[in-house]
Amino acid sequence: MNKGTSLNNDASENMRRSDEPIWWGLFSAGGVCFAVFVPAAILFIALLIPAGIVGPDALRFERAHSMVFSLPGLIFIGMVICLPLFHAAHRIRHGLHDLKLGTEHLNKVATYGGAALLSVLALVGFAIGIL
Amino acid sequence: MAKRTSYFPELKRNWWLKHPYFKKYMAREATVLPLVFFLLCLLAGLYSLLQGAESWQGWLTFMQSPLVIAVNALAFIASLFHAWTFFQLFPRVMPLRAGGRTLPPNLMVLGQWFGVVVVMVLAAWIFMRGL
Amino acid sequence: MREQDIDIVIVGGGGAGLRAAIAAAESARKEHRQQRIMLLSKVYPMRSHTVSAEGGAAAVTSEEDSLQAHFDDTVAGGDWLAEQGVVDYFIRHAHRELVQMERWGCPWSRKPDGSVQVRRFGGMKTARTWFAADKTGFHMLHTLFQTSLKYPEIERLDEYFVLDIAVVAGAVAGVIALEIATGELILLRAKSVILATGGAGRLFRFNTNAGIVTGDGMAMAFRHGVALRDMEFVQYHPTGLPGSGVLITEACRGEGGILVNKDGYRYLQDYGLGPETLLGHPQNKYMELGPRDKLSQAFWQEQQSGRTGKFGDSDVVYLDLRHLGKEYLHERLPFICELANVFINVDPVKEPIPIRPAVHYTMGGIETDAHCETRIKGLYAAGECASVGLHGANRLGSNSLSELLVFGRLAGEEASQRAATVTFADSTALKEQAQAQKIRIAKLYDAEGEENWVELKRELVLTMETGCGIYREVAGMQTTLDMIRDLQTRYRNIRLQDKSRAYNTELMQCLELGYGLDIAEATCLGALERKESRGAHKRLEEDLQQRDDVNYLKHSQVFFNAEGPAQLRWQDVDTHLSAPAERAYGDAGKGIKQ
Amino acid sequence: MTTKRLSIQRYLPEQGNNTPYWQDFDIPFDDSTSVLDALNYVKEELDGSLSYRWSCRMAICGSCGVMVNNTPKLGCQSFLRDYEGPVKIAPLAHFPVEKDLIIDMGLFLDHLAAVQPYLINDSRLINDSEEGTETFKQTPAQMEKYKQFAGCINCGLCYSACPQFGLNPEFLGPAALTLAHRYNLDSRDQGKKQRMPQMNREEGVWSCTFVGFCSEVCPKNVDPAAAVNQGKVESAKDMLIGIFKG
Ligand SMILES: Cc1cc2nc3c(=O)[nH]c(=O)nc-3n(C[C@H](O)[C@H](O)[C@H](O)COP(=O)(O)OP(=O)(O)OC[C@H]3O[C@@H](n4cnc5c(N)ncnc54)[C@H](O)[C@@H]3O)c2cc1C
Ligand code: SF4
Ligand code: F3S
Ligand code: FES
Repeated sequence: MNKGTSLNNDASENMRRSDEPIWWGLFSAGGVCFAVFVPAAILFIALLIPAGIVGPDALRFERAHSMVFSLPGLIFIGMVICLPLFHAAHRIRHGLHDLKLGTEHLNKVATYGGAALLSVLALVGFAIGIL
Repeated sequence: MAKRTSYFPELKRNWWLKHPYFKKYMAREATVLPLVFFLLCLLAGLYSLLQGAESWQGWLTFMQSPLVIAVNALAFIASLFHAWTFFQLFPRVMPLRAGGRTLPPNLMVLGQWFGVVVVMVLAAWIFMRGL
Repeated sequence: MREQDIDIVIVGGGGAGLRAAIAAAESARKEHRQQRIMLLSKVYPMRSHTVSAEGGAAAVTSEEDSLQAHFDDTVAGGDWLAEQGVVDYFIRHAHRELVQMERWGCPWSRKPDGSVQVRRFGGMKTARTWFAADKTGFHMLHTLFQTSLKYPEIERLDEYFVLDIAVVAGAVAGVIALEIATGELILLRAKSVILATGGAGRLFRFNTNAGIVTGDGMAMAFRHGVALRDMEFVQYHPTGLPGSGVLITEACRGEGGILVNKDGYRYLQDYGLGPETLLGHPQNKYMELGPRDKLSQAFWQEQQSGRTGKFGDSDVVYLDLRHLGKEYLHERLPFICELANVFINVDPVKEPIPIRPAVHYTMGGIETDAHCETRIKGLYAAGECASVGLHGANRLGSNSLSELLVFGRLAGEEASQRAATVTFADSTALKEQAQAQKIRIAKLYDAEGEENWVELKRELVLTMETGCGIYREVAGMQTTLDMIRDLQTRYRNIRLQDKSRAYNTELMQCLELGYGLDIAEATCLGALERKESRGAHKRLEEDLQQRDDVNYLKHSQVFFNAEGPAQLRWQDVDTHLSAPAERAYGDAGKGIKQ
Repeated sequence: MTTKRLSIQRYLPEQGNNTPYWQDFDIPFDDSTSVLDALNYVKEELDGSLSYRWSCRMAICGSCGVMVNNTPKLGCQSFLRDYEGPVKIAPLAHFPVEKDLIIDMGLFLDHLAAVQPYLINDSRLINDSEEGTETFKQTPAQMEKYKQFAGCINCGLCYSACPQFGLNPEFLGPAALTLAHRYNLDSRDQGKKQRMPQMNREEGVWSCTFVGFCSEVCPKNVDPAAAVNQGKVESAKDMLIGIFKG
């Protein structure tokens, strides 16, 4: 029987606020970076320079060192490594759900945990370098 | 009430193979897989940079191996595909309004691509400066 | 059989039913009454036919307009067969109801300053039709449905097919319904019952109505002795799409669309609606903005003279909107553009739309008094199924959406009031009537006859179209009446192919056909006996082409007769506010007080 | 007249068929024959037991949704002329099938009702008095903001298109969330605060992964995907505000 009454709108258990806005915020920021900054990063760092199309000196040790361990370097790490990591984690987590793999909780810990771990690694690396 | 017999097929894990639209969706979600590879490359680079010139050289050589270039090329394509899909979503998620009218979505998409190009040019300038 | 006690039962989830339900709930709240309100509908409420209404809803709104003017238009539009006290009540309450709709969120189209916009409509002196683009009914129905969700006291039984009302000692006692999902019957004992089951346009082959508009409620009341009143007045809408009958709203003409025949000539000027108005300057009550009956009759004349074009097998004339321009069309008439594109592959921006008249509205219906109550105590009717007496011999476009609100509300309030003062009827008498329904359904399932409902339905809609069409003459009507009676006999010998209980849509259609046959008889009988031409009822016989106030300024009332043919009586019309005068449009109507 | 083969998924549990099966029919058709016309032909000429819903046959009542070749469509608005080869017709996906092409819409309606889809405004109901017949003011620009989202006919096609609803029927789904957003955007409404808790849930806006197919199949161009995802922005804002307010 269909009743026209609305569902229970109390702040009961099933009305719990999702923590998703946090992950979605990181996902979106990471998505923008993935779309805007990452293509250029891949193009130069992983394609043109290794393939020798752009001068082999572009990533000389000293040059790379000074470029990375600097304020712009930190920004680079944030925008091209950390945020995209969370973007990827979010999509992988939902992808696992889409493929009905794992459990909600486990997937969350694994993906966001992984992204957090790698981000910390990157930042620690940066810290070591700059000191 | 008489018992109602209904048939409720559960969605199978391979649901996304059943419609071209869903395949495209999965492709979009999968763009993060090569991205993760590229991000791991960067992390490896960061740590080899910390370990000195020799190890850095080793990383550069690693980046030159054809397989790595191939996967990163995939990552590059993935990043552009991602950008293409992501830019279309943006005006729908955050429609910008000016003078009582919503800004035409195409204009916003175009603006975002313009951003990508600017970043490319900027990257070219950074990497090739003084070469 | 499940049984429940419900104070107020509302049959029908269209505009009238929903408005009644909300009014009943409001009314009960105000008076601190604990009442159970149950709305039953054979489709989910938002699927009801009100959803298809396009053009708009009328109410006196602007400074230049007056209640008197709306009154005069409605009475003249109905060719003086409207109950004038009822019309008076209606015009006084219409505006309030439309404002109420706005307050519930209905997205009426607006002027730049944020106030509500009105548009022109046929037969109305001034622009007074509120609209929500060209999906007025859609927005109204969804607003009402969604608003009804706010009231926990409104319970619903969606997809329940009401089979009959129960009457004990001259008062309504409940309803018996079939749960479509299971095929089970349910008996609702009730203190008040409101019928809001919509019109009966599906009696005709070519119509603008949804498949569910089969007049069930009319037949139920009819079988219990309530008169069906003024059933001979069936409105043909001049602009339906050929083939499907899908409606192209009158608002097209309100916005300035013109009608031309196959030679590109604006033929309406030859039918007392001229002189020709300037392109892009529509003028109320002239040419294309004449009333629907006149326009449909003009089509028929053109067709007889061979000046109509062809679209597929249909004779058509053309509705030209091109001069309005793409932008305006897409803003004001987006749905029309979509419909023409999808259904006949015509882009109104570039080509004229081929159209032809189609049955659209049932002016007559369940006879009620001015308070929506029928001659069965506690049984109310509102909306298109009712004949409260508003439309007379011809309804003006955009009056009926307002009617749903004004009289839906009144019925709801009255029903709530009554439910507070009476007790439930004795349930043994009720159970007997419920049992009779059970047997009726069981018989249908078991019947091994050789008739098939599809065949009967086809014959019915065809004969109604030929016999009771835009123009009528005695021989045709007599043939149709005989045919209907023959069909009624054959109906008793029907057989179902689908024997399942759950979602037996074939059973549903069979039942609807059964109801339809009764109403068809009333319609045809009324038409046959009304030996004059008035409003939508147009006789072809030489001596019957004029209105005859001496003999027929009267409502027809048709009564059911279980033993034999239905009976017709005549009833006086309330004309205490405006004496019958000539009904004229175009320049001819200029000097006349209307 | 040429004919077309229609494969219709039948489900007749009362006849002892507890799983659906396919049945073929050959239908005469021309340029104007819709899928709904074809179903009506089957019912009237070939097999009276075929069950499906329909009413307005003009794409506005929302009752005739079916899967046509695996894509959710309104039967009355899809034409046989547009399909090459045989046409496969099945009940809308992701809903329990009751009989043939008829699905159980109950959950859909519950979801709609859950978001309080009506105007919430403190100002006194004019229902109470004869006077005070004033409308709210709303400029065309203010209306423009929600107008598109108010065009939903509750056909449910978007639910059949949305794999997230398929995976989790608790997900409020595109149409319900669109309706919530429609009222939140209405300049006359003050009920956003009451609606947000539903949207903030995991099964509110947050189950959507922007598959976007919902908008692709929507027969009324409502763009539910946009509404749901704008709802995410609102929900995120709501969380931030909650944090600042403590
Ligand atoms: C295409 C079209 C356009 C129109 N445009 C306009 C316009 O612009 N302006 C205007 O003023 N008017 C217009 N009209 C007329 C107006 O829309 C109708 O008169 C009005 O909507 C009827 O509303 P209702 O509530 O009486 O009935 P409906 O909306 O038809 O509702 C009837 C209800 O009764 C239920 N019902 C019926 N039988 C049973 C049963 N046996 N058991 C259970 N439930 C049952 C149905 O399920 C339904 O819910 C238009 C009509 C059409 C056809
Ligand atoms: S949003 Fe579109 S597809 Fe979904 S129910 Fe509404 S009209 Fe149908
Ligand atoms: S398809 Fe589903 S996942 Fe979101 S964008 Fe539409 S609701
Ligand atoms: S029959 Fe109403 S939408 Fe198709």
